[in-house]
Amino acid sequence: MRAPGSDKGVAAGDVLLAVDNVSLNFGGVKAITDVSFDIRKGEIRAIIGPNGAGKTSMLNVINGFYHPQQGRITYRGETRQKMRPYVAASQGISRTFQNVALFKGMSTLDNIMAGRTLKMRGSFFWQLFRHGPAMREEIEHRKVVEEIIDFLEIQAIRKTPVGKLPYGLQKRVELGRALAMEPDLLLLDEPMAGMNLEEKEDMSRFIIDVNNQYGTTIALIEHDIGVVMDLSDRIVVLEYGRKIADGTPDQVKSDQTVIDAYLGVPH
Amino acid sequence: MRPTEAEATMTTAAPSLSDVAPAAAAETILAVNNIEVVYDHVILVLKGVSLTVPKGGIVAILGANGAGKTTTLKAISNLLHAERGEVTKGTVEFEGQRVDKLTPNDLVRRGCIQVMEGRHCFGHLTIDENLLTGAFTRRDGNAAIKRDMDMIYDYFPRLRQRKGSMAGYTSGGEQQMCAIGRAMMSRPKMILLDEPSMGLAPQVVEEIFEIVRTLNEKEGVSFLLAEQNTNIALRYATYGYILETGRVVMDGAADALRENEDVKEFYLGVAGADRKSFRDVKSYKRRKRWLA
Amino acid sequence: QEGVYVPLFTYRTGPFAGSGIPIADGMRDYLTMLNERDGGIGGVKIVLDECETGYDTKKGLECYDAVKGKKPVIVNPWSTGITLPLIPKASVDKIPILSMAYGLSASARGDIFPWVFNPPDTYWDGLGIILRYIGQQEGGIEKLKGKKIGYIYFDGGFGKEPIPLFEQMAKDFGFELKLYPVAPGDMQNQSSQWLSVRRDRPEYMVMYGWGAMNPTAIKEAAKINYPMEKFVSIWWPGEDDIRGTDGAKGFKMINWHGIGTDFPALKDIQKHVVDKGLSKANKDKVGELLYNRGVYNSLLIAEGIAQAQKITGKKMVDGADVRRGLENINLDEARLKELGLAGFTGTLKLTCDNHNGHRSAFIQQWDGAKWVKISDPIEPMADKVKPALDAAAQDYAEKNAGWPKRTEPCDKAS
Amino acid sequence: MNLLYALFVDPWVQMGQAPDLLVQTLWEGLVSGVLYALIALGFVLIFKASGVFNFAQGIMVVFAALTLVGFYEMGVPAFLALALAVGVMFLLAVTVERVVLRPLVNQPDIILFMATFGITYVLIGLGELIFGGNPKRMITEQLYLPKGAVEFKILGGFVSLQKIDIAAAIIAAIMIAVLAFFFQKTRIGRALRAVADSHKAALSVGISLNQIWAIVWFTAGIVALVTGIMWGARSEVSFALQVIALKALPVLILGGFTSVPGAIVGGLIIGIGEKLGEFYWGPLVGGGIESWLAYFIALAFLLFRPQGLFGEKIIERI
Amino acid sequence: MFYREAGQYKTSYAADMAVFPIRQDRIGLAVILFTAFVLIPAFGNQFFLSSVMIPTLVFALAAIGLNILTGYTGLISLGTAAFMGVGAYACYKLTTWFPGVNIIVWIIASGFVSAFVGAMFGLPSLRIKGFYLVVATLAAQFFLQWCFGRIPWLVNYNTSGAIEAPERFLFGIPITGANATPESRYLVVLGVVALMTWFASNLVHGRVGRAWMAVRDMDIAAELMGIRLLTTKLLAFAVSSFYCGVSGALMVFLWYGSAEPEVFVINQSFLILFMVIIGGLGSLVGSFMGAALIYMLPIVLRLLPAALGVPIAAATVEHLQFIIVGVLIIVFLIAEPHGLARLWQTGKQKLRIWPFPY
Ligand SMILES: Nc1ncnc2c1ncn2[C@@H]1O[C@H](COP(=O)(O)OP(=O)(O)OP(=O)(O)O)[C@@H](O)[C@H]1O
Ligand SMILES: Nc1ncnc2c1ncn2[C@@H]1O[C@H](COP(=O)(O)OP(=O)(O)OP(=O)(O)O)[C@@H](O)[C@H]1O
Ligand SMILES: [Mg+2]
Ligand SMILES: [Mg+2]
Repeated sequence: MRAPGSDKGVAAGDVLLAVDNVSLNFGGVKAITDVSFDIRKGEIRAIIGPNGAGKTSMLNVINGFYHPQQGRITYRGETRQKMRPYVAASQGISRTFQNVALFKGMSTLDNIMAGRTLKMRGSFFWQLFRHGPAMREEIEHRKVVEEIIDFLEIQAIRKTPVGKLPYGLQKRVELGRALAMEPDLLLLDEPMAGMNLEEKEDMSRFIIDVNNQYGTTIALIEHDIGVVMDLSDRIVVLEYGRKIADGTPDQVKSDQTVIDAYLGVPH
Repeated sequence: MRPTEAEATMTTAAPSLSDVAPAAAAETILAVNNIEVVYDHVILVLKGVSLTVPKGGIVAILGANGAGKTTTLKAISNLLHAERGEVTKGTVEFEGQRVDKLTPNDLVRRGCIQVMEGRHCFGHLTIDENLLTGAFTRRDGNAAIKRDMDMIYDYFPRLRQRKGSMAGYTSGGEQQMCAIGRAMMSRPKMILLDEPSMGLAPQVVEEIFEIVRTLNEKEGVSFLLAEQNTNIALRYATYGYILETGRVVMDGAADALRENEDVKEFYLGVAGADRKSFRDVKSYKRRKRWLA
Repeated sequence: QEGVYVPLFTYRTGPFAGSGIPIADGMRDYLTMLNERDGGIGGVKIVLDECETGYDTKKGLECYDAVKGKKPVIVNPWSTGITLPLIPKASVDKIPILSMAYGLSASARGDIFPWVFNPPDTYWDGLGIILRYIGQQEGGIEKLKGKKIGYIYFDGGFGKEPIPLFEQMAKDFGFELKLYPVAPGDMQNQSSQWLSVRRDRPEYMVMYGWGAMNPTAIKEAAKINYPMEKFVSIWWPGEDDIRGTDGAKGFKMINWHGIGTDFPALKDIQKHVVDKGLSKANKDKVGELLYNRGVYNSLLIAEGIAQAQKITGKKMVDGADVRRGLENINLDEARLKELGLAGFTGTLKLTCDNHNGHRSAFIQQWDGAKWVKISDPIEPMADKVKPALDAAAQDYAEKNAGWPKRTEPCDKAS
Repeated sequence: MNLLYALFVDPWVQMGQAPDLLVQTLWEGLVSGVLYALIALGFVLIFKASGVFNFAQGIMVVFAALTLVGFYEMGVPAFLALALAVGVMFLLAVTVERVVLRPLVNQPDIILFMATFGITYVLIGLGELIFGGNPKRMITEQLYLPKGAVEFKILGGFVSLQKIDIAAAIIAAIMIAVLAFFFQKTRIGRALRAVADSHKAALSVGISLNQIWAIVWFTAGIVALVTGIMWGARSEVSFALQVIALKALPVLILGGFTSVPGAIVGGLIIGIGEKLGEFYWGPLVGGGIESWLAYFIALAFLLFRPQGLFGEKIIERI
Repeated sequence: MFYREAGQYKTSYAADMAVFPIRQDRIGLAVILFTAFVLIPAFGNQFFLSSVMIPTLVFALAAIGLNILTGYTGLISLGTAAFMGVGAYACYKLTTWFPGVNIIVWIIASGFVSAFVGAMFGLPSLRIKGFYLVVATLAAQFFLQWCFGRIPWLVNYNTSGAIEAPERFLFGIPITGANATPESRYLVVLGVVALMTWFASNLVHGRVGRAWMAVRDMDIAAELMGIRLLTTKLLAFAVSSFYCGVSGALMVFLWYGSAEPEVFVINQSFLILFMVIIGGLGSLVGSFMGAALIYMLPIVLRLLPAALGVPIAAATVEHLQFIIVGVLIIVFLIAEPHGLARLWQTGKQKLRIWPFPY
């Protein structure tokens, strides 16, 4: 995989994505109220907060699944009122989901290959024959996918339908699918829920490696405070849809409002 | 994954860390005897699992992804049928009676209910209605049901705020609370909890386990929980079983398990006294397995 | 067993079973009677074989392929939808098709369709007869000028077939034609059509209906107080379609054969078939309109075989022989009498060119309990029908480029 | 220009000129709407309780009516025949639950849909085998259902209402009210909705699917019987009736698969819409548009409300 | 034991991505093709060819079409028969306009007409989902059927309102019309179906197929991954209708020989849907199995009593046949809800681990 972003005029440390004064409500429910924060190029940015704080909704706003009533989103210097899912995807935002959203009927390989759809250009005509250009393209992308599979150590389940995999592996496949899009910005929604320690460690390593090796910017939602504190560069804390804190792990850890609202005990 | 040398030194029999089997200590409410489970007629998942839950006890099943925790719980609550799985060997006894041929409905009536992994709230029903369906098997009148509803809302204030919204729209954590609350509404003698902590904020996790403890102490409800969060599970449970690829590989009192070096290293993540940072995990670290 | 093989396509199941069952019974019982009474035709047993089509073209074709191997001497598709695909096959497989008063009207032209027979009338003839009758009622066909005639029809091939001719006649006689199609799925749901009738107030209503469409139409007509004497149908409604319907009294339809069992042949059916328990029909259904329609159909089959035996001198005739036999059918009074069917129906003579006969038919009326014949035989409008028929036949042959010229020689009438 | 006139002006002029016909059209639309709604109601019941799209509802209507008339023709007194028919529907419900639904619990909707097709085949075969395929007359008088019509001379013409139609409307209204109440307000009703949502979760909270399904299929059987009587009285009891059951589909979709009131409102919209359409606009294209108009009406509504008028909102969350 | 891939190593991605990576499967396919192209026409009797094989193949093709839409893309359609009708009528118009052009060309071309119409009716699929989408396809079913009956231009103003397949030749041999032998018709149908199955198999195994399945399994996630829902769904509608259209043209020209609008009724749509479900959603092999089962079973049941010499009336056979087919459908579903294709796979799985039970 290439290092994304390098050719797009965004240097490390620059703001890759900024959310300004975003508000989102569903009927009476205020999911997000006037939240602003930014994500810098190359960092791991965590979003934490109690259940129902609006974290998932925030990710949904960022990649265009929810459309905020108010506020603006600036991505790679371009400011919009809202994202469109297709635009977000084609401009390098990919994600994983809180409740695994894999394509259940397909194998691991196909799931990750599906992540490459945006990169595939082959004509419909050659697809019919599965020869010539279509086959060449298929093999080329297969190589990339195999790289990801090796990276995530899921070789053994390559051909297994994902619906039958245990939860932890499904999460891993989902990460693989997101990586296949070669994202600039990777949104991870509770990637470690339902995993035991060992698997969390594996997952952490993957996240760090992705961040280090490919320079991918990561936004991470996670309830395991240990993981969040260890991995992230900066943390936003939401509560009832509002931002209550924003800063480095150390700052957030000792912030009394955060302790009251979320952590419960100092970590 | 390759087996490590450590595996070679392990005996095939499951080592028991405590000499007292839990059943001996108190009356048994649930006994699972050597069950084997097959999915789709061909996939063998449980290869002979036995466990017991004493009346009024909290027992944890621990183990990696895919070890068969969920399958064990479903085998007990008879929900396997709905997934084309079946118990091909062994028995399950609840309060001394065999229950493996009953329907889930019968089991709930007898006081054993499962909270399924992954929430499974009724998306099109409101939180309120979700809780009410939990009381489906109850016959003790609306007043009692009302009282219990209030109790659950007291346990989960977040739910009270969202009581009128359709469960499908609530956040992951809210759904988890709803699922647990719903099970409590049936006033069970025993709850099978599958991954209660998944997706919950840390202090809610603590709260839930506190609730488990309260119910256990005040109302005498027994618990069998499958949990990935070994740390907290072993703090609240009295006894634990460790499952690996469909077999019990170790069991013992919770304290004993907590002190076991292997458990410490692989499930609790404590090397010596200190917790290590997730940043320091080395990529060559491979798991030691008890059994192939 | 040995004998001439006569498959009967029937539909005792499906949405049209109501009409299919009595027809099937009538067909079967008459031929069974011949077997029982006379030992078959000309001393050869008739081997009967029912094939159930459910009025479904797919199954009909399957039936055809299934019986084809057993050398049938004739095929009765009993559905226009099944008849159409069989027409081109007939000449190739040398199996004559008898589509009695249904099917492709143009196939009346024996010179173009040597293997297809549709006596005694086409749907166009039926229309001519109905209009003549209406003309009589009004005191002359020219009195139709300025009148309004409504046409309610099954919105499929059968119901649509008369429309071009109808329109032609409307122009010729100066009446206004109103169309009320009934979709196959809406047979039992005709209120909008009859509302429109109520709005348009046509002086007469003509109906080409089938299956459940008939009773529903009669009920709906009664509902809007349409005068039943002005409601005339083609020949398909049976007693079951109308019996017990309030306000149905006065309803009229065309028919060309007798009802009841007051004919020696039908008596024989009762004696040799029904009483012996060989019939599937309920005793009281024997002799009803559609049952006798089935009998008429079988009369043609039997006569075709008999004539074939006579021409060829063979006892075991085949399809090609029976085709010739059918072209020589001549049911005159004497022959009908001989067959025990005197007065059962009008005479019928088929020839090489004329595979239909275009015979006269009469009008009968429902008196609240039974059908009553109320008119003399009425001739179809040959002058109007003939050109249309010729054009249609020509058209068919042209559109199906390579349609074979008739090569079958013509037997001189014996 | 002419076309525009015929499309947009003329129909209204006609309505104004003959208001009695308009009223009559509306009434006919109402009646067929009610009858569609009755069929749709059977679908809704089962869909709500098991998430099963019951293809067999149409044939159940025929089968129920056929049993009733069949028993009567065998010499059983009318009301005893009615009771027997109810009994048969009960038997059917229990059998279906036992033999079909129980082994197929928690399977995808489409599989259950397919299974109901199997049921349809069995019912067609059984019905014809036992009672024969020939159409039968509904025993309207014997069941003391009203006959004849009431006519009003109003609006410079007359409007005639069939008494049987009025009865159908009343019975349908009562049935729908009862069922709506049952679903929204009772314990079983709530359980039904829960089952429709997720078999697995319903099982886990101890809802007895078996019992629920038997109840619901039986209820749907009763609805089918009522429907069969009403439709049968309009024309006859024959297997052709199953074709008309298809008309319940747009009604169902328009109203929302899971809504009892939706069935009736959908029925009325479709019934009235298609009668008006056929009566006033149909002649422009040669009539017969009734066969597809209903689907387009439903489609038009769906474009604005994808879950139907009263359907549960399709939850899209991730 | 007999079915093991052990020892068969793939050395390239291309080999691994082959549709039949296992040797036994490839041999099996060769045997099937040999049987279909050589043995059956050589030894099958006329009834078998024209009333069993041709219809089954025609329906299998339609089932593949519907499977692309329903099985692969997750959009339920009840308009299959109407799209088949579009193909049939288009083919009729085309071949009567330009009788000189080979009929095979027109059969394929009519697929494009059908694809266009299908895509039109697929437009609402962006907004309407699940069972609700059925209404759009139902609208297509009834509206198109009405058009077939109502637009005389479509039938070249034939008075019968039906279309007749005129005689057409391939390599000088008649393949349509009454003079076409069952053998020649069968081979043409088989050729077209085999070729199109190959295309379908290529499609579903490649990028396009993955996009379809992604939309089926989780449309929201697919959208967030940059798969355009509308284009993907419309493409599925178009390709599906293309297959149905060709199948309809084959049906009228090489099987029925003529057709009225009533041929393309909704019951046929249902029938094909059931073939797809019974065969296995999302499986091409399943489409064949489903078509074979649903179409052949009644024929076998109907012929059985006569073959066994049981004297039983045709109508009773029909009734019993309804009951038996119904019961068998339910039995099959209970045995394997994912269809015959899955049953077959499980069977293979068992063979692989034989003689052990798991
Ligand atoms: N589509 C929607 N319709 C209605 N309410 C919604 C919708 N999406 C989210 N909400 C509400 O918005 C609030 C925030 O939800 P969100 O899923 O963002 O929470 P979260 O922070 O991800 O919580 P958790 O940690 O439990 O996953 C919740 O109260 C939820 O019920
Ligand atoms: N319906 C099913 N069909 C086939 N295999 C299944 C099915 N459900 C589970 N399995 C398999 O059974 C094994 C045990 O799964 P189970 O869900 O019991 O694990 P678990 O210990 O609960 O894991 P997790 O921690 O991920 O929840 C897994 O390998 C899984 O792939
Ligand atoms: Mg969330
Ligand atoms: Mg689990």
